[in-house]
Amino acid sequence: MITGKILYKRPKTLKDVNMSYCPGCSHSLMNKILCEIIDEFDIQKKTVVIAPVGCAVLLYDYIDCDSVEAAHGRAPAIATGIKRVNPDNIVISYQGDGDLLSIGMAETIHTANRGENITVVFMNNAVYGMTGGQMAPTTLVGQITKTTPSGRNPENEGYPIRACELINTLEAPYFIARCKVTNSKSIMQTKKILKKAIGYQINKKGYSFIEILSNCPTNWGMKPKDSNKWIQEVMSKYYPVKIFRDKGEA
Amino acid sequence: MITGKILYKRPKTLKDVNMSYCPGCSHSLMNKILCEIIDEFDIQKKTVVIAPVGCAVLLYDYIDCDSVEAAHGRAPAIATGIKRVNPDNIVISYQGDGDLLSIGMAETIHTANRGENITVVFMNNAVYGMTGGQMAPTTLVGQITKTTPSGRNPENEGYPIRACELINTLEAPYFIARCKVTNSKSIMQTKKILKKAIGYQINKKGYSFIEILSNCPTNWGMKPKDSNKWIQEVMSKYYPVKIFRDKGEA
Amino acid sequence: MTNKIILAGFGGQGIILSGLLLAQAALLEGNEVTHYPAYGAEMRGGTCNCSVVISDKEISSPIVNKPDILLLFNQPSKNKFEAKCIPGAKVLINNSLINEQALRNDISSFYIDATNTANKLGNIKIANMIMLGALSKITGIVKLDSLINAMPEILSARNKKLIDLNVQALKEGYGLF
Amino acid sequence: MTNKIILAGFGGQGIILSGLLLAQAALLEGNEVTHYPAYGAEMRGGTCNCSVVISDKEISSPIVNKPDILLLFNQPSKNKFEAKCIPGAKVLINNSLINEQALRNDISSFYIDATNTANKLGNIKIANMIMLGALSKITGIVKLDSLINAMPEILSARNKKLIDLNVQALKEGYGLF
Amino acid sequence: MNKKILMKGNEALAEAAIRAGCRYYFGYPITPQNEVPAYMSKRLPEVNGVFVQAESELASINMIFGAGACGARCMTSSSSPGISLMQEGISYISGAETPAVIVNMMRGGPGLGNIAPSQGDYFQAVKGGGHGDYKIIVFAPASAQEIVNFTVLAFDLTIKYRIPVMILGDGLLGQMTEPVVLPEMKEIQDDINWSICRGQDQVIIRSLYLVPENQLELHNLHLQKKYRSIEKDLNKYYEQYNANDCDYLIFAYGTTARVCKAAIDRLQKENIKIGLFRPISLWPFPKEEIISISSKIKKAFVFEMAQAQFEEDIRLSFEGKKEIKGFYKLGGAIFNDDEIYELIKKNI
Amino acid sequence: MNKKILMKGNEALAEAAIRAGCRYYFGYPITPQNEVPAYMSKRLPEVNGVFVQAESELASINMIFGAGACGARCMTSSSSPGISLMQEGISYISGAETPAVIVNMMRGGPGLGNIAPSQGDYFQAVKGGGHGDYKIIVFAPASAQEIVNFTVLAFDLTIKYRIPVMILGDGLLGQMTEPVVLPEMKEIQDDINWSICRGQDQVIIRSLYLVPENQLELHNLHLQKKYRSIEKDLNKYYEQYNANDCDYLIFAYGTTARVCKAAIDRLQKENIKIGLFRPISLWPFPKEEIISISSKIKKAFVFEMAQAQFEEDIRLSFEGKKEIKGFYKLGGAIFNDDEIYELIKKNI
Amino acid sequence: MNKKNNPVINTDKCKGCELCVSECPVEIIAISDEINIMGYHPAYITDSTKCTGCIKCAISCPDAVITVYREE
Amino acid sequence: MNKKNNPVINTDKCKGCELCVSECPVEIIAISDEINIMGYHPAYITDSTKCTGCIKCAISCPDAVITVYREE
Ligand SMILES: Cc1ncc(C[n+]2csc(CCOP(=O)(O)OP(=O)(O)O)c2C)c(N)n1
Ligand SMILES: Cc1ncc(C[n+]2csc(CCOP(=O)(O)OP(=O)(O)O)c2C)c(N)n1
Ligand code: SF4
Ligand code: SF4
Ligand code: SF4
Ligand code: SF4
Ligand code: SF4
Ligand code: SF4
Ligand SMILES: [Mg+2]
Ligand SMILES: [Mg+2]
Repeated sequence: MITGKILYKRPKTLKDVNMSYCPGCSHSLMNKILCEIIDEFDIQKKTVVIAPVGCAVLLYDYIDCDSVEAAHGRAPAIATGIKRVNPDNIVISYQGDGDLLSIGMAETIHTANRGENITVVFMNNAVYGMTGGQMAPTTLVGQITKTTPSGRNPENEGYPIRACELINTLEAPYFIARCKVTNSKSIMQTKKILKKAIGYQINKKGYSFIEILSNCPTNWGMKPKDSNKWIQEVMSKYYPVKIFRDKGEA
Repeated sequence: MITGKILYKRPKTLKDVNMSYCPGCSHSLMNKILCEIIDEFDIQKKTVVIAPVGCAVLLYDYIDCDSVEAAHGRAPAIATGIKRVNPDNIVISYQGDGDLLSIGMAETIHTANRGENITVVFMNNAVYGMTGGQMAPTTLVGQITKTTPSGRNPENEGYPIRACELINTLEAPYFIARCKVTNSKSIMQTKKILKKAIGYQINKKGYSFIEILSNCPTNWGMKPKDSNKWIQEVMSKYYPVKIFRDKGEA
Repeated sequence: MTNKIILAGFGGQGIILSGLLLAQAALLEGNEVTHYPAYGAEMRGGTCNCSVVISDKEISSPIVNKPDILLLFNQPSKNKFEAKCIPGAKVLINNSLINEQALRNDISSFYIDATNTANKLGNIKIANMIMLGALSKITGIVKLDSLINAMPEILSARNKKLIDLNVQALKEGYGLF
Repeated sequence: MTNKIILAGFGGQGIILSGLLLAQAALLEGNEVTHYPAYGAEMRGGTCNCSVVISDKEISSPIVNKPDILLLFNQPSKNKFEAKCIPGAKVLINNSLINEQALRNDISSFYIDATNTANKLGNIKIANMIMLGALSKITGIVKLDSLINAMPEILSARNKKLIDLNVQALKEGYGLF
Repeated sequence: MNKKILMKGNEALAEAAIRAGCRYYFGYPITPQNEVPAYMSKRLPEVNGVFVQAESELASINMIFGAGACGARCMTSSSSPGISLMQEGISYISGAETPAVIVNMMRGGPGLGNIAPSQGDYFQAVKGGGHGDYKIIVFAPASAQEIVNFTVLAFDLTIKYRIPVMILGDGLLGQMTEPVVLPEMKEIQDDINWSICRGQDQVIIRSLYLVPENQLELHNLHLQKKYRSIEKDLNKYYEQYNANDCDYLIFAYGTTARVCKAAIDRLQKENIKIGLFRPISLWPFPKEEIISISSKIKKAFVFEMAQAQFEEDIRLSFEGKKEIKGFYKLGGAIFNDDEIYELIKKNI
Repeated sequence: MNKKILMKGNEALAEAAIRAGCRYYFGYPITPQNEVPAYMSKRLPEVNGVFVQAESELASINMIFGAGACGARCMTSSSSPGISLMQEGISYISGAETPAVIVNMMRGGPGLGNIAPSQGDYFQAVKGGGHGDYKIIVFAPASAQEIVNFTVLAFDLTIKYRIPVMILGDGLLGQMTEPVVLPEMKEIQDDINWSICRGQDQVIIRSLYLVPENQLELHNLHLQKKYRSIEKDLNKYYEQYNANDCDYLIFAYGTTARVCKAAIDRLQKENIKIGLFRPISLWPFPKEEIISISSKIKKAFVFEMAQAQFEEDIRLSFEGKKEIKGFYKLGGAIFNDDEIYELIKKNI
Repeated sequence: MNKKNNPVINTDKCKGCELCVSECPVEIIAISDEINIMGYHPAYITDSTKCTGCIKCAISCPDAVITVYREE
Repeated sequence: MNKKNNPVINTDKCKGCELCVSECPVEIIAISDEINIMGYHPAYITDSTKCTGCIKCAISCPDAVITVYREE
C-alpha cells in the first residue's frame, strides 16, 4: 500500500465510479472540478446539481449531491423552482450548448434576467455531443457536423452565438466569465473562477454564468490533446476567455 | 362631396374597417404606417404579415395582405418557414413584448441569429395588453401591473430587458433600431426607419429589428396623450431611441 | 322563484360591476346567485354584458339565454337583446343613449335617463347605479337597502371613496320611479 | 432457412459496420435480411452489438434473442451473450481479447486471433473483417465473394480507400480456417 | 361555519390553493384564467409565499417541477394552448414523481380558437397529451364551491401520491361568480422524505432509466401499480342527480352537467324519468359505478362541449350494453337548457 | 422496377420524403431519429431544397406551419419528448388547415425515459395530445418498405386534405436496416390555391375565430365534416395475417405486430388457429373491419409496447362482444416471439 | 400659396383619442360633446379656414380617420 | 526538499486520453500497449523517482484516476 501525504486525490463528492464520458472529455474534468469546489466549501449536503439533457445527463451518478434531472433546456427553470423554495441551498445548473443556448434560450435569458441566485456552468463544446455531433448554436463557421456536412454556413445557419456577451446585456447577473480547461494551468484558473461564483451564491450575491470552452473529442473526430489544442488555437479566438462582469470586484 | 388634391389619406392597404384597438393605441398607428410603406413600395400582393398573439392578433383584419396567425411567440419561426419557401415575398413579423421577448425569446434570438431576411416590428408597450395588463419583460422597475401589484421589483422579477441591445450582440442582423411614435415628428422618423428596413428586405440584405416604444393607454390607466408623454419622459430614458446597427450605412 | 337577468352595454359603463352588486345584494337577502360576464374577445372596446341569475334554490345553469329582466345601457345592446327576452319581461332602457322605440309589445319597457342623470350628479360612470336603483324600485328583485349594504363588498378594493356617490346614484335611480 | 446472428464487442470495433456488410452480402445472394443495432445509451463507450437476421422468407422479428450464430469481439460480450445462444450455435470468438474457456459444451466455438492478425496487417480496426471472413468459411452463410462485392455499398461514402485493406482482411480471415 | 362570500371561480381557486398550503405559484397569463396569477401575485407575498410570473408555460411547468422536487405544495395554471405547451413537462413530472397542481380553464380550440368555455381538452387531460404511459388525477368541478373543495383535495393528493393533479375547469367556471364557503387555513405537515434539499444522503429526482428491461420497465410497472391503487382509492367522486329509477340517464361533467340539470328539471315535470350521472374525477373514471348503473336504464345520453371525447369513456364503460346517444358543442359554444330539453325530447 | 437496396428506416424515410416532393425540412436532433436530419442536411441541398436545424421542436413545428401555409410539401421529425413539445403547434396547424408531415420515432417514456423502441405515444397521436377537437392522420408502418410507402402517401394526403399526417414509428423501425425499393422522384403539381404568397387577393391562415356560435363552432363543424370524409376515404389500411377462419386473433401494430407474426407461425404449426389483424392507419382506425371480424372469433389478444392504449380502440370497436386480453411492454422493453408464444399458449 | 386646405375627420370612426388635437399647430381641432355610434366623443374641426395643410393631425391619427384635402 | 513523490494511476479506470502525458514537466508518463478492462490503453509512470509532485498530471486528468503522494 502506498502511503504518505496526499498531494492530490479524487474529491470526496465525486463518486468512486467510472464516468461514462468519452476519454479526455471536458465533462469529466468539470464534474471533477465541481466536486473539488463542493468539498472545499463543504457544501455537499446542501448542493443541488441540475443535470441537463446532454452528455452530462448522468451527472448525479458521478456527483454525490441532491439532483434533479431537467427536461432538455429547462434546467434554469427547475433551478428557479428549487431556489425559490429553498434559498439556502446551493443550486448549480450544468448545461451544454444545445441545452442552454438552443432549446433553452428563453429559460437561460430569463433566469439570468431575474438574477436568480444560482450558478450556471455552461459547457460549450460547439456541438451536440450526446446525439452524435449535430450543429450547436456555438458551432464555428465552417465547422463540419452531422447536420452541417459542408461546414456551418452563416448564410443558412447564422453565426455562432456568444453566450457571455448576450447575457452581459442584462442588468441582473452578478458574475459572468468565460474559461477554458485545456491544460493544468487554465484548469486551475477556471476552478478559481467557478469557486468564486459559487462563493457568491453562498453569500447570496446573485446569478453567475460561467462558460467553459469544452472539447468533444469524439464528435470532433480528434484526439483529446488535439481537441484542447483546437480550443486554444481556434475556438478561443472566437470566444475570448475573460471575465465579462464581476460585481463583487466593481 | 369634398374634392381637391389629397394631402393625406388612409393608405390603400389599410382596410376600410374599424380597428378594434383602444383609442389612441400605438398598434393602430403602426398598422397604418405599415400600410403606408407597403403602398409606397407597391408590395401589397407580395407581403405577408405574421399576426402575433397579443392585441394585434387581428392584424389581418386591418392590413390587406396575405397573413398567417402565429402561435404565441412563434411568429419568427413561422416567418422563417415562409421566407425559406418564398424568398421573394416580403415577410413581416409584428409582435408585442410578451410575445417577442417572453415566450418567444428563443425564436426571436435564433431567427435574428440566422439573419433571416425578414423585418421584425417589435411593439414594446411594457405590458401584456391583450390579457389585461400583466407584467411584460419590458415593464419598467416600479411599474404597477396586474401581476406586479406593488410595482416591478427587480429582486423578484428582474430588470426590464432591452431587446435591441440583446440582439445587437449577434452577428447576423443587418439593421437594428429603436423608435417611438409619440407625435407626428417621431412618427415620420419611425416611418422612415421602418421603410428603410423593408427596403433592405426587398433588396435581400437580411434581418431587421425595429422596436417601437408603444403605449397601452388602457392598461397603463392613462389618456392616450399622457401615455405618449410617459413614453417620452420615462420609457425612452430606459430604452434609448436610436439606430443600433445599420450595415447598409457602414 | 328564479330571475334571469342580463345587463348589457359598452365596455366602460360598469356593466360587470353592477351585475356583481346586484348578485351580492341578492346573496345578502339569502338567495342563491350566479354572475357570469360575457368576457368576449381578449381586448377592450365593443359591447359588454353579463348574466345574473337569482333564485331561491340551487342554480343549475348560470347562462341566461332568455332573460326575464333586461338592463340595456346602449343602442347595440338593445338591438341584440330585446328580441331574446321572454314575453312579459321587464326591460330597463338607458334612454340617454338609446332611442325609445320598443320593438316588441309583449314586454314592459321602462325608460331611465341614466347617463344624463349621472352626468348631472357629476360622474357619467355612475349611470349603472342609477339603473340598478331603478331596477330595485321597478322589480323589487332586491331591496334598495340590500344594494347599499352590498356596496362595500364589491367596491372594497377599488374605489371606496366613490361609495357615497354610488349610493347617491342608487337612490336617485330608485327615486326616478 | 433463417439465421439469427448477433455481433458484439466494444464501441469502435466496427461491429455495426460488419453487421451491415454481412446483411448486404446476404441480400446480394437473394435473401431477406434485417440489421438492428442495439444503439444503447445516447453516448459513446461501453458495449455495442447488433442483430442480423438472414432468411429465405419474409422476416417477421428483427430482434434476436436466441442467436444461432454469435460473433464475439471482446470479453464482456462473451459474458453477456454466450449463455443466450441456442444449443448447436456457432460461436466465433476473437481470442486476441477473450480468454478461450467456453462455458457451454453444447455449442461449437471457433477461436480467431482477429485483433492480433489485424494489427499485423497494419490496422487494428479491421479485426471485424477478419471475423467476417472466418464466418464465411466456417458457416457458409454468405460467400466470401458476396462479402467482397458488398463492400462498396457499405463503405462507399466512408473510407473507400480502405476497401482494399478490408478485402485483404476478409480473405485473411477466410484463410484462417 | 365560515360565511358565504361571492367569488369568481378563478379567485376562489387561488384562495383555496393558499388555504390548502400552496406557497409557490409559477404561471403565465392567459385568458380565461388571468385572475389566478393576478390574485396570487397579491396574496402570496402576504403569506410569505412566492409568486413568479414565468417567461412561458414551458418555464412554469418546469419551475413547479423544481419546486415539487423540494416537496413543496406548488401550482401553475393556464388554459388550453398553454397546457399543450406543458405536455412534455407533465410527462417528466409524472416520470419523476413530484407533486404538482395544474389548473386548466379550458377554452375553445383547436389552435388559438377563442376564449369561450370548452371541454375540448378532455382527451389531453385524461388519456395523456404527453409522451409515454402516465396518468394524472383530473378533477372536473362544476361550481365555485367545488372548485374550492377539489383544489384543497388536489394538494393533499398530489403530495400523497406524488402525481400531478389537474383541476379541469373551463372559461365559464373560471369567470363565473358564485357564493362559496372557504375552508380555514391549513396547517401543513407533509411527509416528504423522498425530496431534495433535506441535507441527507443523495436524492435524485429523475425520469431517465437508460436500460429498458431492468430499469425503465420496472419504473413503469411501479407507476402502473401506483395508478391501479389510486384508481381503487379514488372511486367515489361523482354526483347523481335524480339518477335512481330512471329510464334515461344523461352523462355530462363540469359546466355542461349544470346546464343538463336545468333541462332535467323540466323533463321530469313532464314525467319523463331522466337523471344525470356526473363524474367529478375524470381520472380515475368512476367506471364501476357507471357499469352498474348502465344495466338499470334504457338509454343514455352524453352531452359535452367537445366531439365525443368524454363519450368514449362512457362507451368503454358501457361496452355496448345500452344505446348511447351523444351531443356535442364545439368551439366554445355552450349548450343551453332549452336545447338540451329539445334534444332529449326528440331522442327518447 | 427499382432495385432493392439496404437502408436504415430513418434514411429510407428521408429519401422517400424527398422523392415524394418534400423540399423543406425543419427539425431538431433527438435519438432515435437523428439519421433523418443528418440525411436531409446532406440531401436537400442537392435537390434545391431547404434544410434548417431549428432551435427546438417548438420552432420546428412552427417553421413547418409557415412552410405549409405556402402550400409546400414540408416535414419535421422527432421522437417522443420532442413531439410533446409540438402539441400546441399541431393543434394550431390542425385549426389553420395547412399541410405538415410529422414523424415520431417513439422511445421509452414517460419523461426522458430512454431511447429504446416504444409505443407509448399512441394516445397522444391518435386522440390528440394538443388542445381542442382535432384529428391527424396517423400511419404506423412495420417495415422499412412500409415506411417508404406511407411516407410518400403522407405527403399526398397532407396536401389533399390539409391535415397533419404523422408517421408513427419507433426506435426499432428507425434504426433497423432492411432492403427497400424506392419510388421514382415524383413530379409535383399541387393544387394549393388556398395558400399564401400567390400574389392574389388576401389569404389568411388562422385558427382564431373569436365568436363561438357563428365562427369557431362553424369552423369546428367544418373540420369534423372533413374528418368524417377522411374516415370514409381511408378505411383500407390494415394487414391481415392468417386472419381468415381463426379462433383467436391478435391485434397489434408496428414493430409489435412483426414480432407477433413470428409467434403465430409457431402456433399455427401446432394447429392453433390464430391470426393477426394489424391496423396500419391508426386514425382513421379500421373500425368497421374490426367489428366485422370480431364476430368470427372466440377471443382476441392485444399486444402493444404501452399500457392498454391501442387496446382501448380495439375495445371501442368490440363493444364487449368478445373477450379481449391485453399484454403490454413498458418503458422501451420489446416483446420477443418466445414470450408472445408462451403468453398465447397460456391464455387460450 | 393661399389655397384653401380642408381637413376632414370621419366622425363615425373617430375614437376620440385626442392625439390629433395637440398636434395641430393652429389649434383648430376639438373634441365634441356628442357621442358617436361607437360610444366615443369624436374630434371635429373648429375652423377649417385656418388649416395650413401640414397634415400633422392626419399623421398622428392612429385610426387613419383624418383626410386632408387641398383646394385645386 | 528531497522527499520522494509518488504519482499513482488507477490503471483499471484510466481511459488512455493521454492528457496527463503532455502535462508532466519531467516526461515520466507514457501510454501502455496493454488494453485494460474497459478496452483502453492506460497511462503509466515510467520513472516515479523523477516526479516533482507538481500534480499537474492529476489536475488535468479528467477522470480523476491519478493520486499523487509525497513520502513523509
Ligand atoms: C425535447 C428534446 N429534444 C431533443 C432531445 C435530444 N437531445 C438529447 S441531448 C441533446 C443535445 C445535447 O447537446 P448539448 O446540450 O450541447 O450537450 P453535450 O451533449 O454536447 O454536452 C439533444 C438535442 C431531447 N432529449 N429532448
Ligand atoms: C401559449 C399561450 N400563452 C398565453 C397566451 C395568452 N396571451 C395572449 S396575448 C398575451 C400577451 C400579449 O402581450 P404582448 O405580446 O405584449 O402584446 P400586446 O397585447 O401588449 O400588444 C398572452 C400572454 C396565449 N394565447 N397562448
Ligand atoms: S460525445 Fe463528446 S461531449 Fe459527449 S462525452 Fe463524448 S467527448 Fe464528451
Ligand atoms: S389593451 Fe393596450 S395595447 Fe391593447 S389595444 Fe388597448 S391600448 Fe392597445
Ligand atoms: S392639417 Fe395641420 S393645420 Fe390642418 S387641421 Fe391638421 S394639423 Fe391642423
Ligand atoms: S387622432 Fe383620430 S381617432 Fe384620435 S381623436 Fe383625432 S381623429 Fe379621432
Ligand atoms: S506530479 Fe508532476 S512530475 Fe509527477 S508525474 Fe505528475 S505531472 Fe509528472
Ligand atoms: S489523464 Fe487520466 S484518464 Fe487520461 S490517460 Fe492520464 S491517467 Fe488516464
Ligand atoms: Mg454541446
Ligand atoms: Mg405588450
